[in-house]
Amino acid sequence: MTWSSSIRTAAAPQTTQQEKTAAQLADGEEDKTVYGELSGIDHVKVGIENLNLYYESAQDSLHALKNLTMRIASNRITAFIGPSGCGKSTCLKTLNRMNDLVPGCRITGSITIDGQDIYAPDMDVTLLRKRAGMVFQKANPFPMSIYDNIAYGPRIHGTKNKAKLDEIVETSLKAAALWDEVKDRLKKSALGMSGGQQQRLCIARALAVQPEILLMDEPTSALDPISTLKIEDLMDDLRKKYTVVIVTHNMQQAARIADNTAFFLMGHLVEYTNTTAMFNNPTDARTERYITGRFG
Amino acid sequence: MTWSSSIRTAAAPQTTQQEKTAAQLADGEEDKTVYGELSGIDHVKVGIENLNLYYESAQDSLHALKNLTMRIASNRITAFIGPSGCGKSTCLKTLNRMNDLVPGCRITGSITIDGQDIYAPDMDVTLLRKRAGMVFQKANPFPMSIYDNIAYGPRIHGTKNKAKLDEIVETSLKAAALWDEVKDRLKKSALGMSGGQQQRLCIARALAVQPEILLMDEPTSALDPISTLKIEDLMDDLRKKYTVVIVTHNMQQAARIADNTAFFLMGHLVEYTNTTAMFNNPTDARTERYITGRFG
Amino acid sequence: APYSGTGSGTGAVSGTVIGSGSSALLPLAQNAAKAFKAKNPNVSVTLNAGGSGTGLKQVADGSVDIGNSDVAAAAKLSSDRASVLVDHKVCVVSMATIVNKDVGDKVKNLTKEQLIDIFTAKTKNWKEVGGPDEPIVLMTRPKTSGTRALFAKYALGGKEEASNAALETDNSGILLKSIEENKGAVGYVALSYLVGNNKDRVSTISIDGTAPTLENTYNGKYPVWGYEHMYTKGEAKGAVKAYLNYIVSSEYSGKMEELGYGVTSKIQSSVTNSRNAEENKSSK
Amino acid sequence: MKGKHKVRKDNAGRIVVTAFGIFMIAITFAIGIFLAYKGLGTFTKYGHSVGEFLFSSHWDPADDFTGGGSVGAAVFIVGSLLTCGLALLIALPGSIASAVFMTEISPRFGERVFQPAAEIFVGIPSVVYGWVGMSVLVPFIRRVFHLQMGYGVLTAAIVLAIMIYPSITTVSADAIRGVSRSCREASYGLGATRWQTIYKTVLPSAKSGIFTGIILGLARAFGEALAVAMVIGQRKAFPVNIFSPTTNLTAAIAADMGGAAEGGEYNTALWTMALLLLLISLLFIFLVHLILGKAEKGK
Amino acid sequence: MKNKEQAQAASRRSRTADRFMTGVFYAVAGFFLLLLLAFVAYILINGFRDATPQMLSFTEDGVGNQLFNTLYLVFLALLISVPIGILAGIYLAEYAKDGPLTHFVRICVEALSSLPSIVIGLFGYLVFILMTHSQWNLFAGALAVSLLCLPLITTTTADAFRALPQEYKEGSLALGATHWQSITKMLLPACVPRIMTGVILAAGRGFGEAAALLYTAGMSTDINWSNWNLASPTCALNPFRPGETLALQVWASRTESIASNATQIANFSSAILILLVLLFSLLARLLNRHLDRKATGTES
Amino acid sequence: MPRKHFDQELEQLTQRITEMGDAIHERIVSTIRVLRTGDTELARQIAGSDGSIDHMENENEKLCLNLIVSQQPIASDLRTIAGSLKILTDMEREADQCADICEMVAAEGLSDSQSLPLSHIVATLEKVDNMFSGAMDVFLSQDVERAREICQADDEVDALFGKIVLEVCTSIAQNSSHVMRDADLLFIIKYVERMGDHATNIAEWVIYMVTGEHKDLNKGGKIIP
Amino acid sequence: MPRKHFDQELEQLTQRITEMGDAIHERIVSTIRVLRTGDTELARQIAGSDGSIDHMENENEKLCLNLIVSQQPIASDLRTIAGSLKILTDMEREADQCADICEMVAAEGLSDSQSLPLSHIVATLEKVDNMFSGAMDVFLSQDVERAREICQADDEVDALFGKIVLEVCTSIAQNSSHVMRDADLLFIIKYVERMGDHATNIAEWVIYMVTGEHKDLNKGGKIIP
Ligand SMILES: Nc1ncnc2c1ncn2[C@@H]1O[C@H](COP(=O)(O)OP(=O)(O)OP(=O)(O)O)[C@@H](O)[C@H]1O
Ligand SMILES: Nc1ncnc2c1ncn2[C@@H]1O[C@H](COP(=O)(O)OP(=O)(O)OP(=O)(O)O)[C@@H](O)[C@H]1O
Ligand SMILES: [Mg+2]
Ligand SMILES: [Mg+2]
Ligand SMILES: O=P([O-])([O-])[O-]
Repeated sequence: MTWSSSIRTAAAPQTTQQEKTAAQLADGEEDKTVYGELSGIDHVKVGIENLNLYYESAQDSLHALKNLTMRIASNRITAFIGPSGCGKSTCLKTLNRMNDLVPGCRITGSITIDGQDIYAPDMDVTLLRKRAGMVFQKANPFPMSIYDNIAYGPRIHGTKNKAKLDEIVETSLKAAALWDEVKDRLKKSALGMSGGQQQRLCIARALAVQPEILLMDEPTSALDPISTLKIEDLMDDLRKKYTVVIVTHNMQQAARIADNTAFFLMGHLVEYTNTTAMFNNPTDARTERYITGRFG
Repeated sequence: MTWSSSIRTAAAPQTTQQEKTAAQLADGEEDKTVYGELSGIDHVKVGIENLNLYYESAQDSLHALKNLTMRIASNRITAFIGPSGCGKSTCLKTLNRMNDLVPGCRITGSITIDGQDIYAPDMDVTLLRKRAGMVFQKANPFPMSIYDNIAYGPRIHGTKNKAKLDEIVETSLKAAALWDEVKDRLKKSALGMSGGQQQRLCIARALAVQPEILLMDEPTSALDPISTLKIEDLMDDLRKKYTVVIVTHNMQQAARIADNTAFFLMGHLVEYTNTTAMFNNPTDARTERYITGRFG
Repeated sequence: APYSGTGSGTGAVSGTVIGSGSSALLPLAQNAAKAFKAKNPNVSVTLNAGGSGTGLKQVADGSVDIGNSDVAAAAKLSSDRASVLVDHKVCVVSMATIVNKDVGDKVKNLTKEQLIDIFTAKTKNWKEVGGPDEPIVLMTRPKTSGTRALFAKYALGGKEEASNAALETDNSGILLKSIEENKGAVGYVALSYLVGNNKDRVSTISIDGTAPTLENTYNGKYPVWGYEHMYTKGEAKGAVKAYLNYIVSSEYSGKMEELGYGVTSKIQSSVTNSRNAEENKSSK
Repeated sequence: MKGKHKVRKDNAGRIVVTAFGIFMIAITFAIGIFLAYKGLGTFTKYGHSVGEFLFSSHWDPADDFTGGGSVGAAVFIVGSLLTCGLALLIALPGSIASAVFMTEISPRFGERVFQPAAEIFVGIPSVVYGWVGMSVLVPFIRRVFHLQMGYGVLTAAIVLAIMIYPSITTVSADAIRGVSRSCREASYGLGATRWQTIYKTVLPSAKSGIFTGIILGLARAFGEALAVAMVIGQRKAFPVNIFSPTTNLTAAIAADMGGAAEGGEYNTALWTMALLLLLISLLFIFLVHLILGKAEKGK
Repeated sequence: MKNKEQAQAASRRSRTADRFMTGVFYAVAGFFLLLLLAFVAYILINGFRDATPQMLSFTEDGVGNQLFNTLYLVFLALLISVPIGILAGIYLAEYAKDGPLTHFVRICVEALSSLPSIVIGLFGYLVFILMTHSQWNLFAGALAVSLLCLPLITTTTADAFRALPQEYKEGSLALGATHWQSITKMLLPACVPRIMTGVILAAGRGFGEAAALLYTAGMSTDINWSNWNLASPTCALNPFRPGETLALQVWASRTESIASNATQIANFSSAILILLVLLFSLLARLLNRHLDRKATGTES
Repeated sequence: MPRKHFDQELEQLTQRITEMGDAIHERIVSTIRVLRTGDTELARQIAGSDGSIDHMENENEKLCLNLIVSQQPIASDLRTIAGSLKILTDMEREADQCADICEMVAAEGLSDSQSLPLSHIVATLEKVDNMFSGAMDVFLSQDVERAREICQADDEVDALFGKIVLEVCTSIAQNSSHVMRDADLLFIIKYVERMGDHATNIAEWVIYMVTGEHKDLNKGGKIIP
Repeated sequence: MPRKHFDQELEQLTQRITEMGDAIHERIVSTIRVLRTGDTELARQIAGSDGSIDHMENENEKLCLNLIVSQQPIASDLRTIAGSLKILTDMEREADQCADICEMVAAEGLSDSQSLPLSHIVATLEKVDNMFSGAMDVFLSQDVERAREICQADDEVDALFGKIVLEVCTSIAQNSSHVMRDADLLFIIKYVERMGDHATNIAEWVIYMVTGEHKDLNKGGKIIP
């Protein structure tokens, strides 16, 4: 017990659990998930059932996701939080099968989107990724013009018509709250934009293929506070049309924008509940210790 | 006026200032600094008088610091905050003349440490940098062993004695709260350490030359929350022996650890006061807008 | 070889002629080609160096029309491959012993024995043969060179040159330059490299009192010479034949001598016969 | 079915590209096999031992198909090693100093003037190097050291040094540039002078890159033929000092390959030399990998 | 206080060393720069001093034909090696799994690039001339030179692909692009500037190459500029004709030629070659800067 | 326009508090009616429905805490939220006192609805109602000057309190037959006085929200006139 | 050991609040003495030194706000701080009421220090003091069970309140000559009752700090027994 002051020590209900280290807790018998009340869960978009994921290499095998079961509500923002290496990004990537790209990555269990098994053999992965767009930690605009960045996806998926593309570009940029800032320089390279603009461009690019789900892996962790706030404001709008899943290291960010929050620890889903409950009164002692910054 | 809700609009005393944009405010007549009460200012370590700094190149000249006057208290933590590009890092670098390395960087005004003009022609820059150690945003351990990283500075400054070096390494690592974690692998490469450990190593390395001042440029912005908290705890200890100046983007961090805080905007020092006043009740409207995240 | 010409003689031929081989013969072949082409603009003549071995092999393989060689085909090819080749002894070349000017001023003549001693590195200083007090610097050609083979055979009486004491030079051009620039240097080149300005860059040495000139070659006094061969696979035809004919024609012989090559037909028959007999003997 | 079409294209792309990847192996193999086929004759057809080829200095192969000569190539091998070693010794300090100059001392000048200059150095045909070496350097050496001739190991080494200097310089400069800015800042921040920063931090960090440059430079020096042939003197004897003429592998190949009877002992022995060059190349590659592998492991 | 004095003494020592070494660096760098300058100046002055306009002519007496051959040969070599090199580079960077095969391909590419050009020349002679039963020809020379360029282009391409941030590819795949689409539509265009540089460097290598051409491209040239029949051996554009390049010509006139102005011609050709190299180097820089600006959007 | 969302949430908080203020104002008005008419039915109703205000307070407190968790408020934002948190307590107390008053009326009835002290109490409560409404206005407008005036107004209430206590005591002294009811009157006027204090507190917190300074501008409890 | 500093600061906050609690407890004890002895000197002293508690409250509030600004507290941390913020108000009110009681005593003296109601008031105040001390203990120990017990204890105080009011009224009815002083007694017992309420509030906030649930466990102001 490393952290507690005398008040904390006395906090009655958690006392016994706090006595264990995180590792003991995670590996021990206590690997059942605490599920709380979830916002909007009567419309399930994504269903994860008994998901196990292993990273296997010649030398060893890492059990990166352990028996994960969760349902993600439609038109809600779901946040994944947890310490570094706990499997947040891994879990996020399973949702559009970006993990297919990782050699030695093996999966058991099932994931469904709108009830359809996305790991079924006849699943078209490119179409899946169109449905579940992704935004990464580091803004990754392509080294081409702003216009071409947005038009990239639609073109890949067969849209050739110039007028159509123009329209998509405008709509997407507007949806990403970027149109006004860039409408006069669509033909300029996207690399000349500021960090925050680049990240919004990436969001616009993801929107341009008309996804249903937006997966975001720490989309603001490389940005300054003001840009971060702009993107959070944007996400708040996106919730109306999309199901958003976001990985974040920033507890306050999760608290600000997410409807539901999932806490991961060493591959386990420890607690999954609505955000208010998570941050005001988490059930699991490990969750509490993590979100109050007393881990490690 | 972009941000305000009806309550905010009515907030009487600031109304007129809020009407102007940040740029107008920064460039306009209103470039006088608001100085508040400063903690520990009866012992001045660093004095900056009418400092102007220009980055000059063939094409143009940038006035990066504008008529800066401030005194930095001894054995206190002083935080520099402000939006990206406002000149925080530039100002920090002037304190140990790291800006000498930037071609085309020109300075007027004076900076004194313990009353001694550090820009005097006979100033020994290497000794100055020994007195004012620096820690950077991204941990930058040398690609050598942990031991050699720490011993680098003392060796540079002429310490050859092995026993002496051993002692310095141990003391510095202990001071940086790293000794217990690495004492068994001093000969291992420093690159194998975690990000947070690397940053503490860099702090230990800076301490090894027995500086009087520690300059830190966003030392935790690349770290996860737990590592950040560890380093903040460490800084709290350092205050006892060193004068610390830290640049940070994280308002809460400044609030947590700094005794005094300076707010920069477009090269101006807008407000400089003790941290409590800064974050509870800043005087300048621009400061308020910045720290409450309503800029831009 | 791509061949599209008909007829013989001058004027009407067209087609291609491709040759390769001896580097010593190349300048002549090129010069002749230029003159030949002036008359037969529809013929394309391309010539390459590569060495006698290469030339012989390629012509035997059929990849070129003409294989130029400093030595007889039998020396470099198995006898069955050599037997299908037809020899055209287009000219003769004489090898001159040359020395740096500073030696040449004092030493104009060497006996064959002296020459042998020098090239086998027994004699090491010019003063031993009446020259200045300077170490002798041997410059030779590679062992595979036809020039070297001829020189060794007729100037050195078949004695092996001291390779390990000599500087070897890939090419005559460079050898000439080396001799010119190095005091005490001695070596050998074909007379063809000693025409025009080149004559004055080095000094030639007489052997046993005979100067290396074309006259002395024609009349048999100067023994260090050999035929230059142009081999064809089977009898030459068309443009190739026209080209070969042109080289040995009297029309071209003046030009040939200007270039420092000897005209085969000018050699006294006694000399020719004895040389032929010798070659036949050695090739067997 | 747009998707299926895409997948088919995807597969086709992969197959084509893989084919060309394998094509690279094929070429290298073809060259290797061809050299082995030509070069191993010395040992198989003409019955010489590898030891003789490598360690004997008696070089007198017969220029015919019966053999019976000797194929000791030690002189050539030693000549190659010596000239390359010396060239490296000459070029290396200059290269590293120049690399440091163009990255640390005057990066702007380095980028604007030095880098293009080095590129031009690389682009100059080796024949030109050889010719200039012969016309300028040889007389120069002769005069300065009061020699009878200027040909020799030193001359060849200098020409080679000038030839490999730009490669080592550019690769080293790249390696030095690759050392993160933060490393330098850290050193300066501790009060180190520029020189201390360079030799205590920058150069050690760039070590593996510089080694790579050295080895690539060496490989180029080993393979260089025409320029060396013009200035080394090509005397088939071990050099007694750095001014003595000697010869090397590439010079021998360039000089005699054309004249030697195809398939004869002499010719085959020359091919064996070519094979040896290939093997030496492979050895260098192996070394580079070893160094880089180690450097990576260090991280 | 003793400590302080010590520190000051140490600092004085290291500053002296610093100043000294800075001097050394300036000296060495200056020396090599002067050397290059002298080298280039020597060649240019030597080359143009005795030059006559006739030397540029497209006849036997000029080097025009050789110049043309050089450019044509390099063009052909690039035509062959660029696509292959790029494809092989893509394979290495994008498809090769981290296994023995990939390692092997990589070693092969590197071995190829460090192979002495004379060995390449001999190989070319055997395979492109003897085994095809053809004669010296430009195309064989181009093939030999392309063998030299191939590893260069392959590695530049692979390096360029690897240097692209992983995020580009992830971004593209996450939009539902296939791997191949990502390569052709995004990664390859993004690599163009760097590949360009590689190609131009390879071209520079082609210009100066002689040893590999000795036995492949042939050492004579015979062009009839009024003949445009591609099949004709004197047609300039027929790649299956022998074609002496500038570098080869320098080699030949230095070694074998008995022509009286051989040296001048060689000097002149050398000068032209150096100019070519300069020109290409300049071109590469300009092009690169332009493409870079376009890509990073720094162009106003 | 960053923090749009936060600004919306802050506005929402203000609005909810204002709504709660309106509800409380209504209860004060009703309480005045009760005191005027002695309507025990209405009194019972008010006393019984205090829970709804408690619930509002609870919800708004949660909102404040959520904003702190999620928005990391600083400076004026934090003062707004912290001030709101404090104001909520005082508001709740206002409603509480109304309920208490009504409860007493409901239990015991009013001694004499036309008595002088009672009419004075009603007048005082009207004054307090004005103070409270004013404080809520000030909360919206963040007008520091008016807030200060409101704090001053409490002096009058305190003075009235003293006066009324005297009146009641005098009336008891004259006629001690309805001591229990008169004691109720004493408690009621005490409650009313406290209500004035709470209104003052609200105004003080508004001043804190704007200026960052929190001073007791009218120390409660000066019950001695 | 991350958040060492934060934990220290939290501990410091707890300690300061505990100190403030001790100071208030002292005042309650003194107030009891005043009620027992009618010592007007002591009463004046207590009434006059209320500022020091106000100052403590102010400082501790600032500390809480600073912690919110700097530490971004979440979950239990935030509950600790928010709870402390609320508890501070109640604590300050405890001290206030003491001051008010003493002020009255100082101004008017005690009617009859041996009277039955007064001794009952003292007994009630002692109970309230127990509740308060208990609440402060519970704040330290975070013992939810005990906190609940304390909330229950307020019922007794309410009962006593009703009883004492009856006693006072009876006494007035019997002898209305000291109406003013008796009215003071009424106010005093009202204050004491409120002090019980505030102690209850503190305990409730402690429960909130631990469990995150804030329920009115003993609605104050049930003045009707
Ligand atoms: N490609 C991979 N191969 C092998 N192991 C991997 C791979 N990617 C991730 N892992 C391991 O899987 C675990 C979970 O990784 P993941 O990236 O999902 O963590 P995370 O929660 O997103 O952490 P972070 O906050 O640092 O991004 C880690 O232990 C990591 O080392
Ligand atoms: N080396 C340089 N040359 C020219 N301009 C520079 C240089 N370094 C910084 N600047 C400019 O000076 C201004 C101040 O830069 P500085 O790095 O001090 O900002 P900062 O406040 O530290 O910003 P950040 O939070 O992004 O680190 C910026 O406009 C920047 O573009
Ligand atoms: Mg991650
Ligand atoms: Mg009052
Ligand atoms: O809440 P109070 O009893 O102090 O008004």
